[in-house]
Amino acid sequence: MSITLNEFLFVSGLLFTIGFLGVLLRRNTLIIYMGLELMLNAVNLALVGFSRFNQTMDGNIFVFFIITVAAAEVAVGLAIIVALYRKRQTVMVDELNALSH
Amino acid sequence: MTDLNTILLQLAVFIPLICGVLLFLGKRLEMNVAKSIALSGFLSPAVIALWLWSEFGAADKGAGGYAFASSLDTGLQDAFGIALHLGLNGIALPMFVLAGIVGAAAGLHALQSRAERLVTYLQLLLFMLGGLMGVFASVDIFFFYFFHELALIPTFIMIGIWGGQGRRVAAMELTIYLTLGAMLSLIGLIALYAAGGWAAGAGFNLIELKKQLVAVDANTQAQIFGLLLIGFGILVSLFPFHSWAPRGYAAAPTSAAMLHAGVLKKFGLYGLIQIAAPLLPKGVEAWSSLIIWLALGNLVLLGLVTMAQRDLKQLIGYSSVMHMGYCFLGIVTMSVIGIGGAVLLMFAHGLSVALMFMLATSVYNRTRTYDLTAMGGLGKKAPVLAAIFVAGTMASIGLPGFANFWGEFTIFVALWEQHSWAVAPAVAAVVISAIYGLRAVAQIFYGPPTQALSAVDETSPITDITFSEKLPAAILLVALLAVGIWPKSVTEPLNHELVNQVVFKNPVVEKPADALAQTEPSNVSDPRIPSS
Amino acid sequence: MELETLLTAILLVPLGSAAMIALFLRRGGYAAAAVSVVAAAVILGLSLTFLLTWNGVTQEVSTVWLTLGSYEVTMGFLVNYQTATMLFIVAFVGFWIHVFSVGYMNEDESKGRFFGGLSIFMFSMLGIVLANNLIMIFVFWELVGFSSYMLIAHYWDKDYAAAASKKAFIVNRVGDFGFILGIVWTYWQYGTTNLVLLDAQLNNDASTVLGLLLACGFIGKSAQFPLHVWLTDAMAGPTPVSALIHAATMVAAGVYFMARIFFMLSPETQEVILWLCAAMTLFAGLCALGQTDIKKTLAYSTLSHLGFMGAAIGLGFPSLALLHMAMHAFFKATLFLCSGSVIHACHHEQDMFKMGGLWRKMPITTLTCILAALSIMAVPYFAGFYSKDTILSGAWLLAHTDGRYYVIYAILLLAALSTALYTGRMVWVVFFGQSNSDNAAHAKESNLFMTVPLLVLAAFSVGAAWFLEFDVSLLPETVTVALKHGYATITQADVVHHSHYLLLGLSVGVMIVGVLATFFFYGPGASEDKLQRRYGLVYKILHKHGWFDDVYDAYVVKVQQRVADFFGFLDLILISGFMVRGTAGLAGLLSLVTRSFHVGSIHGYVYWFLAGVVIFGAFAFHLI
Amino acid sequence: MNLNLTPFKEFSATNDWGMIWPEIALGVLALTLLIVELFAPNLRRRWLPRLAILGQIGILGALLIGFDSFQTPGTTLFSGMIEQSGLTQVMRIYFLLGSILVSYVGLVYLNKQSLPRMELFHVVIVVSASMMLLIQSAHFVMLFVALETVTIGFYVLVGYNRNSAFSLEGGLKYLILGGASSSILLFGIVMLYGAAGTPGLPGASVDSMQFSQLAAFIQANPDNMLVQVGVTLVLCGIFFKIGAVPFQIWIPDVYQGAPTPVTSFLAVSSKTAGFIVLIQLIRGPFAALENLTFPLLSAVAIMSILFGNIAALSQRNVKRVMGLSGISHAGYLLLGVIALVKGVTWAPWAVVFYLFTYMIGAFAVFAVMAHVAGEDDEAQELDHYYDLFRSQPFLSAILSIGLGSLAGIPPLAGFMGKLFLFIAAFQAGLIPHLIVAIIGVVISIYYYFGWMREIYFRNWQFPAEAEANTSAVSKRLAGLHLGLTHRITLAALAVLAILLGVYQGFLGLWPLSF
Amino acid sequence: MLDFLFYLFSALTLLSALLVVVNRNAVNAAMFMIITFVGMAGLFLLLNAYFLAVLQVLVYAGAVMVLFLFIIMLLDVEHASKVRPDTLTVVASGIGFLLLASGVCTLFLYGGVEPSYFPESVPELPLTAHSNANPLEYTTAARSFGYGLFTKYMLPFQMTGFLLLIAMIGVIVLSKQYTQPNIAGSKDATIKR
Repeated sequence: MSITLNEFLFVSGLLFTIGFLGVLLRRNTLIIYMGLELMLNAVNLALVGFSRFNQTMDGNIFVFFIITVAAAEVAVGLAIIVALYRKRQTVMVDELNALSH
Repeated sequence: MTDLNTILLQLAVFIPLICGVLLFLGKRLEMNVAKSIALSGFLSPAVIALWLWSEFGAADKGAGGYAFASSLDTGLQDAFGIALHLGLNGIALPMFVLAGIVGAAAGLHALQSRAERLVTYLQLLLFMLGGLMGVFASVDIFFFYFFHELALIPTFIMIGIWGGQGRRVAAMELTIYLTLGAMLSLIGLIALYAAGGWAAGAGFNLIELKKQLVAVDANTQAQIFGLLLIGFGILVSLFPFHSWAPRGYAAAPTSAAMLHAGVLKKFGLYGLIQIAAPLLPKGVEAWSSLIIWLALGNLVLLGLVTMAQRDLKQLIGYSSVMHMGYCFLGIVTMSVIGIGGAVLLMFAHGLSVALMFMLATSVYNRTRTYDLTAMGGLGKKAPVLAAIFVAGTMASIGLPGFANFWGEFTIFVALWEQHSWAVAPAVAAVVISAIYGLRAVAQIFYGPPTQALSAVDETSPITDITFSEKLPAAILLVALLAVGIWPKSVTEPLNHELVNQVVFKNPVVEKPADALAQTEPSNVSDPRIPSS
Repeated sequence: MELETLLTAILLVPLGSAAMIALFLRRGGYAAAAVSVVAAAVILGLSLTFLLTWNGVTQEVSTVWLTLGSYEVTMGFLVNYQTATMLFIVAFVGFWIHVFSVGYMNEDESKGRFFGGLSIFMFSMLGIVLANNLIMIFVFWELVGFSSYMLIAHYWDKDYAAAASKKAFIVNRVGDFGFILGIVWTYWQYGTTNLVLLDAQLNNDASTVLGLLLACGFIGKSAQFPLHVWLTDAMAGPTPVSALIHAATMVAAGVYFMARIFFMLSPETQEVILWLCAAMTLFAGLCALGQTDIKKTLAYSTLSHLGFMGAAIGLGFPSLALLHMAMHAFFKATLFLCSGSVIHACHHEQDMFKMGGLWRKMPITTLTCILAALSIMAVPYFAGFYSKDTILSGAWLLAHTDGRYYVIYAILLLAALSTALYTGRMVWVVFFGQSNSDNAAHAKESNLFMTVPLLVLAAFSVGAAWFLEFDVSLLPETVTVALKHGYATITQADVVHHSHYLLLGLSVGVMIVGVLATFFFYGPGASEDKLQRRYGLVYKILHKHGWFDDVYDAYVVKVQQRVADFFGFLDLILISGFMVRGTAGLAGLLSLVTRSFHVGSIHGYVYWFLAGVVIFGAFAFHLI
Repeated sequence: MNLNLTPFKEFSATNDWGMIWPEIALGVLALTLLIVELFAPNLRRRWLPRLAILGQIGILGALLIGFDSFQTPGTTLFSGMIEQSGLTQVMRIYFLLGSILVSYVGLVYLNKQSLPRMELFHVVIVVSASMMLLIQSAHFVMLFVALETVTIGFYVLVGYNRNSAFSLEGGLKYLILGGASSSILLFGIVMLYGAAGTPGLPGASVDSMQFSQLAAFIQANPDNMLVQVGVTLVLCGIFFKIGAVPFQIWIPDVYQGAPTPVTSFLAVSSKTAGFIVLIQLIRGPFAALENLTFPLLSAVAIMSILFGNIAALSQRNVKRVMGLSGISHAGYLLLGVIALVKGVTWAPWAVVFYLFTYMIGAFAVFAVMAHVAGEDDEAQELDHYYDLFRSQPFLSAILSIGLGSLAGIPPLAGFMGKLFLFIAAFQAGLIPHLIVAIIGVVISIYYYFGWMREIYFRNWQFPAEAEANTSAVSKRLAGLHLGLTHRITLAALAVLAILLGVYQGFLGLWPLSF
Repeated sequence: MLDFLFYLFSALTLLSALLVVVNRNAVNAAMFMIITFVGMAGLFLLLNAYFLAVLQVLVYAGAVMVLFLFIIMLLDVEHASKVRPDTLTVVASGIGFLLLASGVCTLFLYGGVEPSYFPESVPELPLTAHSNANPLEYTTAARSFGYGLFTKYMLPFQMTGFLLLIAMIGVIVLSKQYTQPNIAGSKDATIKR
């Protein structure tokens, strides 16, 4: 096919950026968290692309690890968010600033 | 060569520290035991110092003219050439003795002071003393710095717990300011270490560095010396950097003020004389004019500022700051005479300022105030105190017979040889110091007793100076007089050391041949016989 | 006895007694007095043995005191005829004043301090006398100043005493300012401060400025213009102190010093000294007329006579200066002690116009006082005559080479007149007529402790100078040598010889005029100062001696202190305020800024990450 | 089907599990705790903590005894996953010591809270073990996994006090920012992987995430765009870990919210892990990139020193103060790293020494904080320490020594640490950095000694008022009684701080450059 | 054909990702998230990473997003997510987005790295018996993952176990209500500011 590695990387980079945008833009903790997931996925995409391009397995295996870690991270993160919601009845970051200054 | 004296030297440094640690058992021991431990900790350095003083002439000088030398590796010898290298040379000896004497006096004073938590007080004082002995005993410039800091920090806590009014601010300002100075000088010392060729045998060892640094070019010397000058200058309260001193001393408890103003403050000058000047002569030249101006700032401007003080402790603090100017003038000459005078004056000033701070407290205990304008007529109630105070004042304004005079006069002599113009303002400072000194005496002791004083007298009858105050005062006064009457005792080893150090100029004025042969000196007859 | 040890003993005996008193006899009272007097006696004895045994050869012994490189301070003795003279005067007068003090201070409760001070004073004075180099002179010079400070402040619960002592010390320090510079300069100029070596090195090429600098010391110590303000206040001390320090010896030390370093004074220097001192003779003499306090009167007369000595130096006759100093020591000491005895008798009443008619009550005092008065007025064949008139003749002598000296002569002559005036005034008012206060009415003659010294000193003030004309000498021979020379030179000089009677007539006439004038103007036992009543302005000027003190005080309070306060203010504002606290404040401000960054919401923080990534990324892209 | 297993064998040949026995032992200890918790619930309160601590001490002892046997620098294990050297050996001790102290602080903390006990120790131990592996890792996959283990562990620990909204909020902040930072790090790793594996390029390697091979590649073509950006992003990720500007902003909040033991864990071990990884990277793969790393690190170091110290000036909450001062310490440490970049080979030694002194000082402070703190852990104000000297002289002495060591005052350890760093920096010619460092130290005196001022200085003007607003706390402190174990532990810290300050002889067994 | 698929999938991914970010409804965001993952799975397929594609769908779309949705429903934060972000945030994040995006463009499309075509040869099968090739060389077969994980990546693989363990414990700690008799009952933290 005529698609080069660069396109894939570009897509992943853009995905990463969008994820970052989510973190920057949204005030709902859950969606910020989704943004983080997007960033991780962007990394995955780049990895797979490189792996395919470099013809080495490491990239793919790394993706495997990343997915695992991401899952664990989500679990813990959501637990924290829930526990915090129990205390404060909100998930909006700008109401979660008891710790400041 | 570890003969008895070498061990004694080490003991002089470590006994106070050990005693201080022993006192951590404070609550367990009862008061008298603690006090006696502290007493031994305070007195032994003085005794040892005096003994070593007497021994010094005979002792065989090792490398770099250091007697009683000993070296102990603390694990950094190979890596950085840092070792706990103790020893005394002609410059270090007087300061070492000074530290011992003032330490003893301050300790005795502290032992009798009715401070709350006396044990902690003595403990901190002992640490301070140990640090001071170490400063002047160490050949290794790293430990020289190390001991200084060790002595410096207790003052903060002492001011904090036992300090007087305005201590919160004063202590903080003092500590921050001095840390700035210390840090700068630390970098300066590291720069020396670097200039000595990274740990190439030299390391932080002063003797080795002297050999190594001959090669260093003038520009580098000037840079390094600039660092050291400002760093040490802050510690010695050189003119624009003095503001910490008076307020700090005003807030500090007596013994701390005695040790700090008397001895610790000389650290910077000692560093300049023992380290900076011999290693970086070109640097001194490069900075000399600035130093002179700043020193004159100390003498004249701060002299006038001192005149303006109304608070006794502030007055003494400022005057102690002011007199540092002479030492700088002595150093800047880079001649044997000037530096000798500086050391002599450091020794004398250390004793006299300690005495003055002690007496200030004695005055306060009787008048319940430091405000000079509110005092008066104490002499009637406490004649002996008055006499001692007058003696102290006379010493600090350089009356012959007290050691200070020799220091100041010698510095004048040395200064004239190179910077004649600077002598006049310097001597004017002598007049200034006389003015404020005598004014203080008159305001405190002379004249009819004030109402305030009589009021205090009614509530608690004013006694004359007690034995517990008299003893330390006597120690200091005797030392002042002894050296004042027989200055050779200090200058003889000093002279040998300085003459051996080639970097110091030794200006020779051609002495006329002994002309007593010609009969009948003309000054019996009148020369102007009219021509007619 | 070995010379060196002898001199050392002379020097150390008083120090020993002072130390003894200070350590053990603070409350010792008479014991202290005894120790001190015995010390003085020993000094006198040792000095006499020395003076009688000494062969007259200039001798010097010295030992190194302090060595730094090429620079050496030595302590040593230089003995020549000047030394002998001064030594005798100090020891002799000093001893008798000690004795007198025992009587005078008998009801003072702090004798210890007083006599200790006297001993220290003797010590330092002898140090100056014997010193062989400038530095040593300076050392003892300062000590003299200190002991006078102590003794002036003897009544230290009195404000005026406190002020006076402070003033005395500080003004002397101002003089020492020049002195120190002079010494240092001398050291670097000639490579030594040893008098003998200096003398050998300089042959009439002395530098003027240097000489003037050294002269500053003299001006301060001998209270010449402009540093004379302290002397009159110094009368706050007990009268024997005034007698010893501020009449006989200490102030004379300046003159002695000038005579000793005379070879360092270039003609220009002498010129300056001459005019300063000549002016002082007349001015002080007149001011003495403006005083009602007997001691103040004598103080001004001292100023005037120090002027005479200084003038002698300025004229170039150091030995004359020494001569007058010696004689002055005797009669001025006598006068002061008389005043002391009078004051003592009148229960510390010092106003002359409240005394009067004392001659019946205290004859010995009156007699001695009159003798001394005649001597100070330079009645022929009295001691004062030889010294003072010779100075006048000296001026006259020089006037023939240079006309300006006629002015000097005139001034000195008028000064002599003023001497006659104030002395006559004092004698008439105090001793004759009726007593003007019951203090004076109940006065009675003092005890032996005080009268014996009076008699002895009076005798000397009469006959001390006879050795110049006749061969009866009250002084040991070695003492007189240094004094003869100038007198001989001048009286033998034919200029003087021719106009001998003119000169004699002038001075004697002036004296008689003065005495009579005072008799008729004031009248014996006057109860008030006519001058004050009739010519109030003149009196006021003289009384305040030209408002010098006011100028001085104004300077101290208005100028000096304000400058000091100004700098204190600057120090507070600029350095400890702006420089130090300012920096701290800046740090605090920044800290508040940084604190405001921690908004607490995650957004605020993520943007930092963004910034970091963007900036560093840009750097990686080589954009920055 | 039977296939040729030799390739697998040679891959597994280097899987020498014995070489990582300490980590394994820690894992086993953690599991033991779990089992005890499950099957002997009644032992919980008293014995679990002791078991945890004593177990770790045992491991530490074994490690120290067998220390010399580990002196085999540069052994690559697990087919290039980890590489052991003198540095990693020393740091193993460091992390073990750290987790022991954290457990101690945790013990003190848990006694005041109603929280599950075992889990804390469990997680701490696992995290410490993975930190050990993190600093040994010579392969980015290994690095990532270890890093994530640490990070996730910290998510849990920071939010550990689920009864406190502050703790949870801190957890959330750490979670999101940590997630973002690890994504950034990851993206950088990917770029390096991709670049280094590109078949066309010179020095392209098969296993392009392995440090040594990556180093070879970067050596070959240092100004490859991907490499540059990748390295930058990786450094960004590490800056987050060590809390250097501009990735420091989360620190005060998280430190304040987290339970005190966790705060100390973050401040000491986590930071240290970041630094060691940084050193490994600088020495290994990124060695050829001085042009990139030197300016980057310099800027970060200077910013960190200034920001940390200045920001700490106006703080009253001691946990925030510790956090902000930690930033400045990161700045000082970066000086050492920069010196390493500049080719001062012994600089890592200085860094490690400083880290040790920092650990001692910081734990002395945190332990005292844990003792002084009340139930509301996040609200520890300076005022609570007012006049501590009168009520608790022992604690205040320990605290002073800790603070003095952090401030770098002789004769305490911290001073030597600073000295070595400064010497290293001077040797590398970092004069501007040093000037900034001096300014930083001087500023830091204000808040460290300001703390001591609270301890020692009775308020001269309004004692009554000062008494009033701290009466509750001071009452509690007056009642506080320290057991012998506590005293011994604290005293040990203090003695260590002094000992390291005056005598470094026993460090002779460390080679000056690992 | 493949090019078209690439554009399709990437557009799917990016657009839905953007919608995840800008969408104001949390549930919809989660839905779009799932679509993103599916799109990425497609891209994986294009890159011959079949196993990962499956994994992607299973773990992310299947597990993770379900968890998300569950939580969203549980917390019921619909009302909260209605508020639109304030302009400052929008502008700032927009600028940030543009900066990063431009960085990505310059890096991957223009100049940063030169266009590099994928090697055509894609080894389908893992090594068979008697072939001495490197077992870890790149194949598309799932078995290669196994080889790698259990030989070279053994240690990380083992660690992952611990990672999951502490994650699990963490979740328990954070969620389980803990009461202890012999300590005063846990105070409920009210926000003190």
